[in-house]
Amino acid sequence: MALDLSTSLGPVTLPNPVMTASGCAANGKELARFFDVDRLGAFVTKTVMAQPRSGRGTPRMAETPSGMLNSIGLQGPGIAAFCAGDLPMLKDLGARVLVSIAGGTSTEFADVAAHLRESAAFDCVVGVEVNISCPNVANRGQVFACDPLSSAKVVALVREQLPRDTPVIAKLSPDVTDIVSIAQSCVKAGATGLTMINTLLGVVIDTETLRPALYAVTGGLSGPAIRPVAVRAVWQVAAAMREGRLPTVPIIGVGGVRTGRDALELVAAGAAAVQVGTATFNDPTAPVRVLEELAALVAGKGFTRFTDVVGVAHDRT
Amino acid sequence: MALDLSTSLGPVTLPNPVMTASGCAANGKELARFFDVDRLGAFVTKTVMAQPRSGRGTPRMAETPSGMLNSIGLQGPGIAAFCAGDLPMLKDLGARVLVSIAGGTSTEFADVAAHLRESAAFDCVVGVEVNISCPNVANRGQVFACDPLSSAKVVALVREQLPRDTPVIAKLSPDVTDIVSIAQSCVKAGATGLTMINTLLGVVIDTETLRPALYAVTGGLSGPAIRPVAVRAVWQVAAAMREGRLPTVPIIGVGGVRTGRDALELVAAGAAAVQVGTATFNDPTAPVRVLEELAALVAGKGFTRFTDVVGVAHDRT
Amino acid sequence: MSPVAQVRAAELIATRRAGAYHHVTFVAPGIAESARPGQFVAVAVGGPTSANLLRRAFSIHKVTPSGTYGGTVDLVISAKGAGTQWLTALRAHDTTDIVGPLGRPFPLPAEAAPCVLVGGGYGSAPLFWLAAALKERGCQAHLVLGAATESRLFGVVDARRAGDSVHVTTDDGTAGTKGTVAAVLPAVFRETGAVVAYACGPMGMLRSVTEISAAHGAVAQVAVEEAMACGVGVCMTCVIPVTGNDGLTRMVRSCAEGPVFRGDRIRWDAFDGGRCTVPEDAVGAQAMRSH
Amino acid sequence: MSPVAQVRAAELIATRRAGAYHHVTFVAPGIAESARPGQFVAVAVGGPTSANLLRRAFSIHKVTPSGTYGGTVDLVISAKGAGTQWLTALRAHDTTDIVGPLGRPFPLPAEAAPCVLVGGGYGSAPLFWLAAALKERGCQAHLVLGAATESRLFGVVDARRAGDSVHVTTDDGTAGTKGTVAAVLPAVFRETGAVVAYACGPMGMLRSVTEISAAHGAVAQVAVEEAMACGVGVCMTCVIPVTGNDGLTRMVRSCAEGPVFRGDRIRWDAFDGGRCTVPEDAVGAQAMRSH
Ligand SMILES: Cc1cc2nc3c(=O)[nH]c(=O)nc-3n(C[C@H](O)[C@H](O)[C@H](O)COP(=O)(O)OP(=O)(O)OC[C@H]3O[C@@H](n4cnc5c(N)ncnc54)[C@H](O)[C@@H]3O)c2cc1C
Ligand SMILES: Cc1cc2nc3c(=O)[nH]c(=O)nc-3n(C[C@H](O)[C@H](O)[C@H](O)COP(=O)(O)OP(=O)(O)OC[C@H]3O[C@@H](n4cnc5c(N)ncnc54)[C@H](O)[C@@H]3O)c2cc1C
Ligand SMILES: Cc1cc2nc3c(=O)[nH]c(=O)nc-3n(C[C@H](O)[C@H](O)[C@H](O)COP(=O)(O)O)c2cc1C
Ligand SMILES: Cc1cc2nc3c(=O)[nH]c(=O)nc-3n(C[C@H](O)[C@H](O)[C@H](O)COP(=O)(O)O)c2cc1C
Ligand code: FES
Ligand code: FES
Repeated sequence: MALDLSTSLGPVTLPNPVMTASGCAANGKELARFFDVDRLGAFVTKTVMAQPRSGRGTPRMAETPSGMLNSIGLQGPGIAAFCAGDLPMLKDLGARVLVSIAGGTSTEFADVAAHLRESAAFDCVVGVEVNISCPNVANRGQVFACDPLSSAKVVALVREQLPRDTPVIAKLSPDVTDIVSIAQSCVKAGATGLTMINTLLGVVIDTETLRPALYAVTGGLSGPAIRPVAVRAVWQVAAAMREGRLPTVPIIGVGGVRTGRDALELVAAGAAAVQVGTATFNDPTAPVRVLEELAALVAGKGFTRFTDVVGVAHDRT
Repeated sequence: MALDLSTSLGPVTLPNPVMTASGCAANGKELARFFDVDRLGAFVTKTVMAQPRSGRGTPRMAETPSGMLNSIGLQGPGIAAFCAGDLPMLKDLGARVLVSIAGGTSTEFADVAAHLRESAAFDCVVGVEVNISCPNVANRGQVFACDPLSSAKVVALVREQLPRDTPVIAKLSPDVTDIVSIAQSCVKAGATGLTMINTLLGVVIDTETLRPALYAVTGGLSGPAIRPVAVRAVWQVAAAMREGRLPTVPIIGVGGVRTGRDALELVAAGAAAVQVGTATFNDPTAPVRVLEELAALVAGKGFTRFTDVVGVAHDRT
Repeated sequence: MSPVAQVRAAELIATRRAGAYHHVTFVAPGIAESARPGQFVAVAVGGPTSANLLRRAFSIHKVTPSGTYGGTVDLVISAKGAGTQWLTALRAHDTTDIVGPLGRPFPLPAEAAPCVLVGGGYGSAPLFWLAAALKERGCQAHLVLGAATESRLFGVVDARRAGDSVHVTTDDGTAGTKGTVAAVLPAVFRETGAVVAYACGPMGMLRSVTEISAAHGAVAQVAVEEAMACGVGVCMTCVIPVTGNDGLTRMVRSCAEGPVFRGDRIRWDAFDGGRCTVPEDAVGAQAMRSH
Repeated sequence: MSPVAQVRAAELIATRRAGAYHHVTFVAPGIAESARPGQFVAVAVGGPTSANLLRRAFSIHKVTPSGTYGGTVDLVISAKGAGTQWLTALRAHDTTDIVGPLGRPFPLPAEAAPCVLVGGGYGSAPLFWLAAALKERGCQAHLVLGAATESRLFGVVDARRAGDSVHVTTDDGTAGTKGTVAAVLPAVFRETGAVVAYACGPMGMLRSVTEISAAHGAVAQVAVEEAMACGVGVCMTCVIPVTGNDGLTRMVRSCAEGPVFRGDRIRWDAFDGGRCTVPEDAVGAQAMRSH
């Protein structure tokens, strides 16, 4: 029997649940050399802010066991150039685009969203991912996602700028004591979905020079190494939704997915969609390969609808 | 020139900086088949609580990329049997013992410490590691280490029970928004040192059965995969000490150390001693091998005192 | 505790298919000399760049304490996940790190007695060596080998040489009697008058061997296969509930106190669908309830 | 962007020592056919159980677009860390995943012109192939190979065949002129009248080639070696500050816009001790200051 792979991001339905992860796929044309990006459920763009950003000095990365540390510093063209160049190009490629945005202040987030809404190519946008794992200028550089109030404020302001039927998805950081409480305030403030997780804060020391390996000292840890943390975050928030502790909204799982099997872990834990990040550096076709492997696995277990697998592990403990 | 490997845990000086990690070395006789445990700076025992504990059901472990998830559930004999059997045996082996203790309430922590102090073999104890990454019965099972006040209370009560010259070392959890604030309250409450980090909370789903792989659902993630998080925690707290945001006390680094090079990362980030945990499962001689490799590396860089390398990366950013 | 060796660069000198399995031989001096049937080795997998940190446990199939290469150890490996796939893809002269011998061997009867040896799948690997040790003591060794299908039987030819009698069962009837070992065991007990049963294989089989042994007044010594993180007794992941001489049930390490246990001491009631619950009456179960 | 192939199971068909390096040949159809000198490949390391997730980048030493095995690609590898150690330990018939050709090749002069080709250590690997391409266009190719010591020179024998002239330097004087390539370059420019310099090697060398070229009125095309996480343009880790035609400096990806850049466009002032700071005047540097 054929498998129905479609999945819902609330107001929007996607043909399948696999996406790129922000910052791990650039903005389309690079990966288009390896596969047709319209095969993915959605294409998630590199986080864009108001102004062009140079990013940080180098080294910007260090390999770690089954993962890597990065400190790109949100290098990007700024929202104006993004709307003029990257977005129309993605539209031409037929991509369904989940646009990742950020700001140093909650107002900057809102400005970026407002600019995006006015873009001529806005019709290819299937949602906005609000990257609140971004330093908050007002709060000594602590990231928004570490504080329920700052997170809520950003989400509410972005929500106001966007059409009602545009999903607004808050992307959470795992570096918090209680991720459920952050999820709660984001949903309360109008988030129609949650992406979990962003990278974990890490440091690598270069043991030759005895200096931090990264120019920026700290960086974000990603890759298979962190997968159990991502699955845990999805598990906890999905469990809280099932217990009625927060409204049920779609969860997008991300963190360490390299194979269809890895994706299935996040799905069974409660993710309605899955993003493939660092694994793309290992295999540029990883996002579509994961999609194919996931579909085969789910079908092989006798399911006919992908959505029936979402969160299934909660019923089997 | 000979390298002076000695390091200080405050009131106590150890001949070298490498230790086992709690729960990764049992209580001595198993590893004594592979090396003389008195070669280590200290031997850290499996966390002991007041009563005997069966631990959790199985499966208790799942392998993960460059790491593993465990949920042993602090299986152990209870403090009375520990003092009657395990501790004298470690003393016979010539070990310098860092005893890891825990409780479900702050009073239980104090009772365990009091019992330990009365042990006939207490003279082999070089310190007490207070495992506050343990669920707090009074606080809906949230671990003590997630809350500065609960952490401080436990440390203060344990401190009271022990002789002034016994180091009291709080072992912190990385699963917090701000590890520096937890470190601050522990030191303020009387901790003479800090061990960082305990495991990260994780979940693995068994994709055959679509159930959580562990009987206990969640478990602790350890191994090389988490090393950048451990180095970051040590880095942040050491930096805060240098900035005078909390008093300077020795830090014991733990998390993902498999080689002398890995240990050096933690040391350069600020750790005065290093524990080897999960790597022992890969190589039962890992603790002494790491000691030898670390000594060779440090000497090879021209240092004559190990303590000169502690935190050196902060001066080289 | 018994002596154990670590061979950091154990060289693979032979690898060959044996039905669904790979039969591999490593040079492992220090292990070969002191090992006894029922013990196992813990093998590192993946080489220096490996993401698989944990060793894999394998029963020792046989040892050759000395010889051209120094002591060698033979293992029978079923390629399943990442680690066993890596091991079975090794070629001659490749090396890996092996620790052993680990765990407690099958206890041999103090006096000559008829014994039945039951192996499920690759679980038969240690039995031929055990049979030889039993026969040295004047015991009879009756072998019963079961598997899902013919290709998953191991050592049927060796069995004919090593056993005083041999029975084979397969779930699908592709070899021997159709069914599980339980289909032939009662008859074997009746015919041989066995007073000890040794078994190695999946949990369900071990339980059934224990029950059938009890029904025939025999003691079952079973080698369990629990997921192990360390294999050397330091991690507490490999525990199962076992009742001691004092009648109390404890969660004991199958790598150190086992892998061989008296079948009637194992709390089979605690196992269900790949999981094992701590029995309520186990030592220390009470303390788990509060936190 | 230019076409690129992924060969999931590229077979190693030859591996041999070349001084301090390993010269390896992989069957990589699809890569061999479209590659040009200066491009590189990104090679997966460690096999299926690998903890090393990131591909390693290597300049293409030469390609044989067809032949007994289909297209092959040759690389010259210095065994340094985990990944290169794994690669250089591969044996015939082992496979790994290779993506390429990546990056922009050395631009060839529109008209015949004398050129100097400078390689540091394994940096000479792509130069012989480049020399051949230049000579096809009627250009002269004068080679300068430098290294710390003799064993770290690559291809001196090939150079004699490929180059119109060859100079060798070593820091310790074990071969050729004692010193760096800077010791001989001015004379080479003077003698050959070269108008283009091509260089591949460590950053310090590339900078020095750029400066000496400028002093002799020549354009330097240099292939940089920045740490790369993806090699295909999606991660933004491999950036360096480069000044564009508009006079503005941007942090550009050396895997996609490079690895070959005009030397005089690179902001050498930003590099120091293995790190590179974003120049204050770079596009978007301002926005980094607030957050
Ligand atoms: C005492 C003992 C003796 C054994 N003897 C044999 C033998 O002779 N031949 C043979 O083929 N296998 C034997 N096994 C099982 C063998 O250890 C597992 O099949 C193997 O560890 C699976 O590794 P993997 O890399 O293929 O699977 P993965 O799924 O990658 O393993 C992941 C993790 O789970 C553990 N694990 C998974 N399955 C098992 C299992 N069934 N038993 C124990 N740990 C497991 C692994 O050790 C590893 O840590 C024995 C196990 C034990 C405990
Ligand atoms: C365009 C390009 C061409 C290259 N050509 C060659 C060549 O022909 N021959 C050769 O021997 N080497 C070449 N290198 C360098 C080679 O990529 C590194 O030596 C190699 O990646 C180191 O991997 P490792 O596993 O040995 O080291 P590790 O220290 O384990 O590497 C860790 C991580 O850092 C990265 N890294 C470390 N050193 C370098 C470096 N010098 N350059 C780029 N990334 C690095 C690795 O890719 C990996 O992601 C080239 C690099 C680039 C960017
Ligand atoms: C190089 C790199 C750049 C990233 N940039 C962004 C970004 O711009 N915005 C964002 O929300 N997440 C960013 N991330 C985080 C990923 O989107 C993802 O949340 C994280 O890496 C975990 O997934 P993974 O393990 O599959 O990579 C980046 C990750 C990496 C490795
Ligand atoms: C199987 C296992 C059991 C553990 N038990 C304890 C424990 O009883 N008490 C404790 O403080 N930490 C315990 N830990 C955590 C380790 O001491 C250590 O903090 C952590 O594993 C990180 O170090 P590693 O990566 O070197 O293992 C345990 C870890 C493992 C893997
Ligand atoms: S496997 Fe670690 S204690 Fe048994
Ligand atoms: S290496 Fe990833 S963008 Fe260049």
